[in-house]
Amino acid sequence: MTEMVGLQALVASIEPGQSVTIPVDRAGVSMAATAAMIEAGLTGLHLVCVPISGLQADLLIGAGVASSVETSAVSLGEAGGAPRFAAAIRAGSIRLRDATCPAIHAGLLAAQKGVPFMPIAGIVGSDLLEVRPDWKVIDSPVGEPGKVVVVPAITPDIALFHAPEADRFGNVRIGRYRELATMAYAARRTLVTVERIVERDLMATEDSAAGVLPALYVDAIAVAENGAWPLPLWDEYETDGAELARYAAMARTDEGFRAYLSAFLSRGKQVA
Amino acid sequence: MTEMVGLQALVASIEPGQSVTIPVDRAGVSMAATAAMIEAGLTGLHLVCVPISGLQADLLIGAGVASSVETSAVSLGEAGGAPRFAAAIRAGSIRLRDATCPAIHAGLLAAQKGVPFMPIAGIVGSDLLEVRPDWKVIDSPVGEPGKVVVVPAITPDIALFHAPEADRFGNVRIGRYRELATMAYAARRTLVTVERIVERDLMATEDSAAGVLPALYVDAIAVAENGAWPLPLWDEYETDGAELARYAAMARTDEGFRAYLSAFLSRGKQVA
Amino acid sequence: MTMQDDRARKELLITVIAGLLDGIRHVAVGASSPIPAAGAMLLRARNEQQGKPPVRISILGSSRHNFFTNGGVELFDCAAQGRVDAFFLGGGQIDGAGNINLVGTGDYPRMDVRWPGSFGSAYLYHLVPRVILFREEHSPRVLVPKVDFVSAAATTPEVKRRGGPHALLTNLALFDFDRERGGFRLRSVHPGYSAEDVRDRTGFDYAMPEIVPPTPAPDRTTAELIRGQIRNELAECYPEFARTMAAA
Amino acid sequence: MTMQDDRARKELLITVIAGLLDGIRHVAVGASSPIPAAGAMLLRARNEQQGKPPVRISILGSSRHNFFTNGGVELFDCAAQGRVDAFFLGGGQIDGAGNINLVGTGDYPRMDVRWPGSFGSAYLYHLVPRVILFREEHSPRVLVPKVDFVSAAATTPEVKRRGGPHALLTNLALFDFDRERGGFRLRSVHPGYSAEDVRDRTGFDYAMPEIVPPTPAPDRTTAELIRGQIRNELAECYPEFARTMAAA
Repeated sequence: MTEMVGLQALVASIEPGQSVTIPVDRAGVSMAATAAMIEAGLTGLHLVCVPISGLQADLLIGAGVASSVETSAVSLGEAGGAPRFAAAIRAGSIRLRDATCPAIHAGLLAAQKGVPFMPIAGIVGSDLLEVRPDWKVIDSPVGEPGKVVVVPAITPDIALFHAPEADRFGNVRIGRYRELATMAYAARRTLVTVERIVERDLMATEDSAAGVLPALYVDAIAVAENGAWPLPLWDEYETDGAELARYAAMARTDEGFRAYLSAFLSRGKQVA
Repeated sequence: MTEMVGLQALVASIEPGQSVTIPVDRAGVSMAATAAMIEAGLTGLHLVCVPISGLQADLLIGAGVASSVETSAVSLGEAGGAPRFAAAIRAGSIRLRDATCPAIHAGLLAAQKGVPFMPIAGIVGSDLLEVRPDWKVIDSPVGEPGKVVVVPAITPDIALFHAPEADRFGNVRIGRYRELATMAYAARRTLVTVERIVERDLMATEDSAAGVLPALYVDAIAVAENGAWPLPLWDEYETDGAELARYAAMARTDEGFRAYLSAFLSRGKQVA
Repeated sequence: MTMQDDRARKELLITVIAGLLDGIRHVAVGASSPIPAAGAMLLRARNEQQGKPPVRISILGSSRHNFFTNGGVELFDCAAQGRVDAFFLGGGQIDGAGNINLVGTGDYPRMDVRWPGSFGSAYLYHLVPRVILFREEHSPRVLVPKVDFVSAAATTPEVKRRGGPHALLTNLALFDFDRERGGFRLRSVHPGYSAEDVRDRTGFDYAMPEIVPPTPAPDRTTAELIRGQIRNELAECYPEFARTMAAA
Repeated sequence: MTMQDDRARKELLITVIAGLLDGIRHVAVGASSPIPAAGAMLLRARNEQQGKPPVRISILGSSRHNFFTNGGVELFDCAAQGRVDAFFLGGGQIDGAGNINLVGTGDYPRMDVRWPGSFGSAYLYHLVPRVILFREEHSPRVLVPKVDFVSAAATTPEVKRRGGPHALLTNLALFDFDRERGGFRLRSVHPGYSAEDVRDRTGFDYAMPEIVPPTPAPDRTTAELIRGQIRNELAECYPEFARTMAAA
């Protein structure tokens, strides 16, 4: 059953070295838990970005929490490239598994279905096949002869995201962001931060239930108001573009990044 | 773009010999279109039941509309076995592709993903592998050595179902019955009957959009009030158990079935 | 069978099922399986009373007792993820190796008797750790030496699997399934029947203890729970069945 | 470049893109691609005016212009189903064989310059019939003989595919892509530039006609449509960009 916990307790259940899957910026990123993870001094995490990441991955890489990343891109979007990601690549200080968006979805889907691999269209001819020896090209075992790429299942230890609301049974409202459900299905444990806990049962009507990740898949929930900031949360708030630009500018240097991080963390503490 | 048409026009776009995928009883069966298909004298259809069927398949088999069926079961549920299905099996008058529920979902998923096949857990040891030579057992190309069953993609010509409502843009409310979306993704064309057309935009809010099949996948919609009767429609009406029991009793003989069918079709005409 | 006998039979089966489910966290039950559902509800009620971990019951096809939001495939995915601990399967035929047949008798495809089909059995038998074979009729035509069609195989040494048969419960007896040996072992015989009755009416071979104990009837607390809380809970999903459970 | 020149440049690109999209029914556009989006909107507006089939534009990451309800994977599934007719890709490097590089320059993995990553390119290039390569910078560092890393390959005779490059549009010129030959052919050069400018600033070889025509500038009706209806439509999703499109 789903536990209702504080933010510290939520991230305390993540162990060094575990794999953590996180969503794309617009789908509900738990920046509140990101701050708590950095604060807790977690190390050696392997991030699985669904299918790309921005500020969250850049902060976790820069702060030394993540030492390994599977992603189709890391970018701050309109604010430009991801500076700590690029620096870590140059320094060779992270292990990168370059991917392409649908391959990450496919890997999680394999875990959701309990199969060792998932076939995927396209990709043939890409150098990604050179740098991802875990991806294979096979002859299709059915139908017309032809080559098909297969990717292995991705079973993250943890799925972590932020959503507008959960009910007291542990059901979480995810709207159309069904990748959040895919992440939870695939992961061993799912941790969620939310803006608020609502009194009504989110599963009560067919319409509201359609946009819900059932409690069955949710291990723990912590309330974190404004918990995606400075990233957006659908139906709630927009991207804080000025803050992202400020980050992009400061994080160009390691010192600037440290200064940003320190302010970011103390802001988190004041809020909590 | 989605066309709004009458029931006759809706089924007139189905050609003899095409494959038609239909949902399980509780997920929104278009009995109205079923009557119209029988009325139109369609023949040679291949049904793909997602993942099982009841009255709909039994009627289409008994009326000679369907000559081939892929299904994990045909049953009238509490009303007992499916009499025309059983009679057709005994007579050898339909071609049956016996399946197991998740294999039908997997075949449609392969079509949704544009891949020739989908791996699936379990099944090994079942005689289904003997009677389905199109299902293969392969050595997993990734991870630990082991056998995995793969099933070919199922790309139906038509997906056909009934839903409570559509908006005037062609978006259809499917609630939690996401197999209806899977059917539409996989099929070349999707035909839907609905209880009513609503004036509001079903995609307008995140909550209502979460339970919507977008117009992008919907080729034509016809209004058919009470269009799932005597099967149930979620949030709208329950199974008419007495009618199902009446069918089960009458359809034991070919004459009884003809009598039932004649009354069923004239009822449909009165309603339309 | 008198109505009172029939009620006693159902209460016994419900009690046995609750015992077979002990320790599970999530059980899925078919839409037309009131006795398995009642057994699961009995376990849930007991765990609540005793402060033990909660039990989640998914009743397929019910919208009220439906914890799923991803359509009909979610039960199967959920089982593949290891999130379904127990499930019930029946079978037109069940053989001594634990294989089940939901397809029919005679030669495929134009079979002498055709049943609805395999449903999800070929898949779930591999994936759900505790599959309880539940078939009320205990006769040589159901419990056969070898099924005519294997809808789902009980043991498959050629692949790794977490799922398979856990027990077989009928109107006469309870058998355990031994996955190593790939066969059943008689655990107990229900009140009113003897080990010889079971032998006579079982078409397959099975192991048995030297002394076959009787299946324990529900104690008074359990019977009261079934006749009260469980019957009320059942009435929501299985109104017809709940009526047959009313005191005679 | 003056503001007026910049507006003319944008209007030209928008007009060319509308032409390249002619005949499509569904085009997907990235969240930060205002010029491609404007080109698609121009086609949609024209088709409406001329009673031609409607054009559906999916703007990724927008909730208002989002026709999808199945999460981030739906665009990719939709493309695999053949329901996306056109898409835009850029590239830190684009080579003469039409291959694109979104990963970086130098030796992988510790590259000299690292870009964000391949996004969905390796997949969509195979599946979307009309992929328009759109990169405003036209220079030898972008248009290279051979990319350092193939994020997505333009032609792969070893597999069947419906997708691939259709054209390459830059600030200087428009190229068609010949899938048989696996290379580009210069179609036209934008006003203000010559075929020699294009030759000088292109790092790869390409075919060209004997006489290279100028890219037609938008006619008056088109320019008015862009400055009116299209600018208003753009303002919803790309407010910053719409401001730069205002009359100088």
